[in-house]
Amino acid sequence: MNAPAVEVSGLVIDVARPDGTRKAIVEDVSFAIPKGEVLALIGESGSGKTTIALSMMGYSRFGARISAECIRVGDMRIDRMAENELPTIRGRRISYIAQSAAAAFNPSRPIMAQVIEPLLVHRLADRRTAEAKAIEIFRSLALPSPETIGQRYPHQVSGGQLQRLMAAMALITDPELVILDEPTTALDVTTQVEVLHTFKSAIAASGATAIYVSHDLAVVAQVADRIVVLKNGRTSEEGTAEQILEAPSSDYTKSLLAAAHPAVRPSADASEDNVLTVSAIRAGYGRIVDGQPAIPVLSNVGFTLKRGATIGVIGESGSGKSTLARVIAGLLPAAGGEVQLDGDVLPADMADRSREQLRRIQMVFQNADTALNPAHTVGEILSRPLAFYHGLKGAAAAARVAELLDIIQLPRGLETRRSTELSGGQKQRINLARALAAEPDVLLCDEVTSALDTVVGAAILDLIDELRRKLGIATVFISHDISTVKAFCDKMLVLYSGTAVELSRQAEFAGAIRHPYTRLLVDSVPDMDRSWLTHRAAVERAAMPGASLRNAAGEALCRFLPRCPAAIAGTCDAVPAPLRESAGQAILCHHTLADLSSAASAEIR
Amino acid sequence: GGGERKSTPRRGGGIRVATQAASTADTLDPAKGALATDYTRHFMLYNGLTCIEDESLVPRPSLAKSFESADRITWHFELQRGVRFHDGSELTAQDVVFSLLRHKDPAVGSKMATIAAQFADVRSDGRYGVTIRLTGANADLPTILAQSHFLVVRAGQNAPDGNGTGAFRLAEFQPGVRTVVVRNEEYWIPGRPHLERVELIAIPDEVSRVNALLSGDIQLCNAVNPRSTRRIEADPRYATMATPSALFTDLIMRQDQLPTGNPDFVQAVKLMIDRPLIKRALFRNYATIANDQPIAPFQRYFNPDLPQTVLDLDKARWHVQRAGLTGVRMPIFAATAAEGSVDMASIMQEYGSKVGLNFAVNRVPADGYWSTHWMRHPMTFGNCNPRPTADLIFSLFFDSKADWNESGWKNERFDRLLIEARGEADEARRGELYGEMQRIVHDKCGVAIPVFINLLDGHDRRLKGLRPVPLGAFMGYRFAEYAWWED
Amino acid sequence: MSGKLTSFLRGLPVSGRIGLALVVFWLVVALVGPWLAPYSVGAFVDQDVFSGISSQFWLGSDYLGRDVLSRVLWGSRYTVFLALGAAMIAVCIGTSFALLAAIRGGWTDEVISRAMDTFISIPSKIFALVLVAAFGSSLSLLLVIAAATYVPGNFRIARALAMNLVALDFVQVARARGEGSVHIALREVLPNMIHPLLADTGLRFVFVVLLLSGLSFLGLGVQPPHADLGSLVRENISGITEGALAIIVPALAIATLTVGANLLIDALKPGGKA
Amino acid sequence: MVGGLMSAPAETPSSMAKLAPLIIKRVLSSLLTLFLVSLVIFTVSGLLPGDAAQEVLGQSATPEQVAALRHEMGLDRPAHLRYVTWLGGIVRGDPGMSYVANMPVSQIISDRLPNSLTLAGITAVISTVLALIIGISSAINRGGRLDSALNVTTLSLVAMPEFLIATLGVLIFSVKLLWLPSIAMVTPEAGWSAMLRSMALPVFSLTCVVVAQMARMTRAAVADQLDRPYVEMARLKGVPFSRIVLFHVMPNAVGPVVNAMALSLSYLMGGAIIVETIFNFPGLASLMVNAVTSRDMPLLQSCAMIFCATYLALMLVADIVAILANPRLRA
Ligand SMILES: Nc1ncnc2c1ncn2[C@@H]1O[C@H](COP(=O)(O)OP(=O)(O)OP(=O)(O)O)[C@@H](O)[C@H]1O
Ligand SMILES: Nc1ncnc2c1ncn2[C@@H]1O[C@H](COP(=O)(O)OP(=O)(O)OP(=O)(O)O)[C@@H](O)[C@H]1O
Ligand SMILES: [Mg+2]
Ligand SMILES: [Mg+2]
Ligand code: NI
Repeated sequence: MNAPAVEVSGLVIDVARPDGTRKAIVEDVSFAIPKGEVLALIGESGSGKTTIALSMMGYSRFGARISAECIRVGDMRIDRMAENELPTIRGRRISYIAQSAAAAFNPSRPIMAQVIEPLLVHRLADRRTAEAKAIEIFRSLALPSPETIGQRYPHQVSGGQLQRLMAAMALITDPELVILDEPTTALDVTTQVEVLHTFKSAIAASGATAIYVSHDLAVVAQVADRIVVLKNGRTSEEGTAEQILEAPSSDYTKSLLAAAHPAVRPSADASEDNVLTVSAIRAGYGRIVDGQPAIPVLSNVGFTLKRGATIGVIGESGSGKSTLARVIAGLLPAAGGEVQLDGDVLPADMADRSREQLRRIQMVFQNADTALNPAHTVGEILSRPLAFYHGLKGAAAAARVAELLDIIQLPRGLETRRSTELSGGQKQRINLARALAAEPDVLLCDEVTSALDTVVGAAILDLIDELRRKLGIATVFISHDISTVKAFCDKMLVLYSGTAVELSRQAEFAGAIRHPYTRLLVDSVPDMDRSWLTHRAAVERAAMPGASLRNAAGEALCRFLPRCPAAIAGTCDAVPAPLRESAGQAILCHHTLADLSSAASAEIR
Repeated sequence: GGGERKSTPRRGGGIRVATQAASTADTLDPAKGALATDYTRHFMLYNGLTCIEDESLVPRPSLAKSFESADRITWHFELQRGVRFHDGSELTAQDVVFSLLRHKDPAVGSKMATIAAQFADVRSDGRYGVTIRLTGANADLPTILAQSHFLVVRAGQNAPDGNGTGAFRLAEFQPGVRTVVVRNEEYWIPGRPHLERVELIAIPDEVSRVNALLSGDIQLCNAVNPRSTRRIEADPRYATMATPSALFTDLIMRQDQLPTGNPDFVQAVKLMIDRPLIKRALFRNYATIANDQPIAPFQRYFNPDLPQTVLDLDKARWHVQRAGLTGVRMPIFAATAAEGSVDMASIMQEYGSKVGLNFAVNRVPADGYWSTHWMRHPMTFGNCNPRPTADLIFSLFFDSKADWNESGWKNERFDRLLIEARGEADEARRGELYGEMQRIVHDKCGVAIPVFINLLDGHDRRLKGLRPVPLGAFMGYRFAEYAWWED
Repeated sequence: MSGKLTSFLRGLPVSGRIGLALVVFWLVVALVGPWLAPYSVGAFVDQDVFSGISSQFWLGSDYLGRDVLSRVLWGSRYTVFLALGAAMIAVCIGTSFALLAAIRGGWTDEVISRAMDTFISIPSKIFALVLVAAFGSSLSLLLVIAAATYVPGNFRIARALAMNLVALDFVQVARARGEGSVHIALREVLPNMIHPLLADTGLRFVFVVLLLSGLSFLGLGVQPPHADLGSLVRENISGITEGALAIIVPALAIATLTVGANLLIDALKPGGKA
Repeated sequence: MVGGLMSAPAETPSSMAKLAPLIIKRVLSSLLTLFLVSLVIFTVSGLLPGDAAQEVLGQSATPEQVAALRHEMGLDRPAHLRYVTWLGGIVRGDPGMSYVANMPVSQIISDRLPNSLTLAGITAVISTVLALIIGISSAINRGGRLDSALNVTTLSLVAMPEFLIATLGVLIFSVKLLWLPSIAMVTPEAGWSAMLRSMALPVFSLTCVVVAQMARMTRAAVADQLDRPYVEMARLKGVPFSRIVLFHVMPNAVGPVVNAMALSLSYLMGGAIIVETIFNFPGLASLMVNAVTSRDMPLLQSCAMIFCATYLALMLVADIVAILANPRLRA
């Protein structure tokens, strides 16, 4: 009955190429959003999502040119506005929430000044009223200490909070249209849920129309009313959320949906002997005094790994996953505990390890961009370990490099390229191949797929899986993506704040018995189910926020205590948690294993 | 030049004068004076027993109202009466005796220590009489005493502070920065000086110095580069004053080292100097061609009969070949401390290559040049300021035993003639002796003197009363007593 | 190779190409100039001084009547090669220390940094005066002075670059592989600093040219009758009011050389094209 | 000066407390550097031919005089003893007597230091303002015509030997136009206006020397910040561009800008030798050259220490400004 709040038709965005011709990065995109609804733009990286979203504000990056039959927001014809008119609507009637709040906030100004800036520059309020309004919004977004949080600087609040603060900045002018550009991608799953929830209710409360940009279908499922699927700057499919998620018509949408549900891989037939034994590791950063580093991270972490087996290490950001990998690789000498390779204790510091020992443990770094030396060609990168560990030179090395490229399924012609000339997926493969070139016994994979698109990431996972089965390499697989780990690993190690709260075999992990933190993690992974978020939101409740982590005797208590929904007052905050063990599962908790099964824990709640 | 138009002295006016060098070593002690700035300052503040006032270079009485000697060994000076120091005390023989004897104390660091060694005895002779007994006869004592170093300071002042009998009183003294003096109202010579105030600064950079003159920031400066005269003369408000002087920069060939000790080498070098070129290119003709001996044509005792050495490359080459030195590589040390020496060295190098000598110019820093390079290598440049008498120049620089016998030559005949001329009363005979000495130096000595360099002062035309005195810039550094300002 | 060159040229903005042309021009002049000089560098060929353009003296004559063209041809050789040599030496030494400091860290870093602070805080021209007074002026000493003056500056920049690089994962990879410090410095870190270092070398080159001209003002420099471009300007400065070619030509030479180098550097900088 | 551009809120005492350890550490390491400087200067000057006694007596020195003066100056004592005595004096705050000028070094320096500081100070203020204006305007016009024009201007300034700039300045402003004095006559009795007039040309020359480099650094730092996401965010909030530059970009660019400026400005004290010579400016650089040529060790050493201390102080200030401007470092 009403005209849609936002209407776009025939949107074309093109950039000038160096030779003067123009190349379209968005072609002929049209959509309309009824008032108060949320439209999701989804597609792989580089498909033009951000570009389209920004064009709603008449803004384009890197000199791209926007042309359209119509871009209408409310009563404003964005496509007909003059360049000097546009700033008057930006941040006032249309506002933007960027992907990374950490980057989008000015690091050297207090948060409050930035949040109320839209009100001030558009002269909608004086400073006092503006601040009062901001505090109001902070409170409604469930930010802690709303009165004072504005005085802090961006680095003084957590990522999730910052993302919410940016929402406050966007909503403070009561805009008609809010653009959210992957607002939760940079967040941990647990935080993502909170933020998604607040966003959803805030948008609903303000009655604004919204455009939500994401590449994660499960997330989109929770917030969107309508979905536009983009591929290479063109609309691949458009429709209501139900229609796209339940009955996708394009193959591309189908592949996206498939990647969201990784298939469970069969466990490898691991041999009996432990190739890697990690026991009671204590490690951290800074100078080590009395066996205790200045910034302690890991405490008493251990596991064993059989030849050809995979252990998944999960936990949220900062839980010490990378630190564990660095300790095993010797990059960070542990302050206590030991690492054994085939029963031999390895020196803590890699400088003391023999070349052979170094060779047998190889680490694949999280970020392929920085792990590959941009000055070297692929050939050089791959042949260095060959020469260094195996003394291979000349033709033999070249042959082996070619072989390695075959293994990682890249064309041989790639040898002469530099890493800057490779795509993200290709880089990660080279990164992997370099580790393989050493012919290691243990492969440490630190979030090797996190920076990649789901589809590309899945291919890398397949590759690693195949390799470990073929070559019998034991793998330590670090990830914060619990669904991947669940599907991929024989064993799981769950880290919370540097302690191993749970160590389970795949079968047990898939079962019902879980540490409360593991449960939180698993439950935080969004489902395709559109009502998931609504149900999920009720769960998030901490029992003892601000609880101390040491008891009166100075013993370390369960670190998860302040956030634990199942904490037992008088026990958890007084006695260190005991280790509950059964075959194939070890959990650090006061509850018995039986209590921790999902049926029982429902009661605990 | 200064006073073409007739103008009478008048009182008043203050001027700023710039010399080419100043440093923290600037001093108020006449004995230590080392630079034009020092000499100028000292002549404003102090008086000497005698003074030289004009181009005749004849010593006139100053603090001594008369002087006499029968044998040129014992000299008697009668002092002016009623002369007062700036602090009011009266000048007596005591002060003179003190001032002269200081030079013999090594701790004072007098620049005239070697000259003062001639003073066998200095005694006061009553309140206003001084008797000086020399170690040997010297007819030039009054001239010697006219130099700034022998200016008279107050008795007992080991570190003189400007308290003299001079025409100006010290108002401000900042070593290396500036000296300000104001007119001494009670000056003992009536009617002098004319200027109310003189500020003495130093602008080491020649271009800046001339710019300062042309922009009216200073009214008088010395050491104008001959190349700048065109600029100055182009402006009707400014003028240059050229003072022909016996200043020279000489090429030293050490006789006690090889190959410079080889007479053929010396001859060759003297023959390959293009004196007209040096005069024209280096000094823009503000120079007088010299003949490898230190007495300039306009000086007393100049010997006009000596044949002028001229550029003769064939003969030079012949000498080089005879000495067997063809192709030999020789460094020539030059520094800006010896005026024009760097360019002269370049010229030597250019002509050397034509006669088979491979000279390499070795320009070294000006500081430390005199103590570390000068006379220390086979070929260096020296620089000799004008001296008031032939005896002084010969005995300081050419006597075999002189500290500054630059080339290290030894000529007994020359030494004997020098002593003889010093005590000779008969002027004609004396002239002959000096003539002979010039010939010996010209023929035999290891120094080549290409030209005598004119001193060039630049001044505001309103500054009157300047005239050249061949002893140095600024009328032999004594302009302040005579000059006046006419607006 | 030639393909690379053309693509490099194509990638340069106009200003970069102008810069490159100027730099190449002066490099060529420095290389072959002295053979083209019509007169010997110390020859007193003109009766007049500061004369203007004539068929005999294409760029006039200097304050002593020497041929300006010949002197500039020689002078550019001194300036270009001294500056180039000094800049390269400074960058090599500064970068070596920077790599050492960045890779070793801790005390090594502290000591080297303090030593560099020491050198950077002594005014370079005065330092030069002292050294020349102590050792006498020679080409090699000039080279050493100019190089020493710019070592600390290069060190600061190279150290900052190296510190950033050392923290990167690929260096950790090399460490985890068991590589020695030398390999890490030369093969892993250095190649990634080449571009900014080249830009820095260029900048140092410009600075050295200017330092040399400053030193010539203080009377330190190439031994006469030879002269670097700065000395040529300086020795002819009394001709400045007459607008003598003897001063304009070498000044122009310095200007085009330094501007050219700067334009080239700017173009080489990543983002300089924007 | 630079601080004025910061929009960071007033300092809380806690951030001052955070700075204290930094300052202490820097002061300690500065003392070490100063010590190194004195050692280097002493060693290098030990290599100089001749000594103060010879230089004072000059061409006409006799060996006895040299020996006497040497003894009086204490030059006949071993070098390390002289160094230790001098260092001891410095620690007690007394740099000793000048060998040459017969005056305490402290007095000579106190006559000249204010001159140098004034010259450097005025130049610093002017060139910083200019550099900021030029740098910021070209950064925000990146690639535009103004940018190219400013680029060419700064480049031409860089390309001119400073003695040429100074000489041309004198020829035009004092000799031709007679507007300004050609030499700096900084006398105590001169009034402010005379003082400023006589400083005009030296300041002009020095500004030309340092401004180009500073402007280029500013441009680079500002341009770097302009590419940051927070700038885009601010534009998407509708913040006017001038406000973005002043309140968003500058606080973040201040760190590198101040660092570059400190490096350039440290040149103004010791590097001003040519300008001091041309304008006959009684500053510290020419004093130090004087000390070199007259082999006046106590004076030379003290000048070197002052230059070094200036450099270190500027660096410290730069670091402090960078810290104050950056809340991350402040915490
Ligand atoms: N600096 C640039 N110059 C020209 N084209 C660019 C530039 N940066 C990005 N592009 C192109 O613009 C297109 C759209 O980019 P956009 O940022 O809108 O993608 P996106 O879908 O938001 O990706 P992501 O998920 O990675 O944020 C891409 O094809 C990309 O290649
Ligand atoms: N170099 C370091 N110095 C001091 N602390 C560090 C350092 N590196 C990491 N930390 C701290 O150690 C803790 C664990 O870091 P780690 O990198 O192991 O986490 P992670 O689990 O890998 O997180 P992410 O998922 O973000 O990669 C964090 O709190 C982090 O702040
Ligand atoms: Mg995007
Ligand atoms: Mg990590
Ligand atoms: Ni518990």
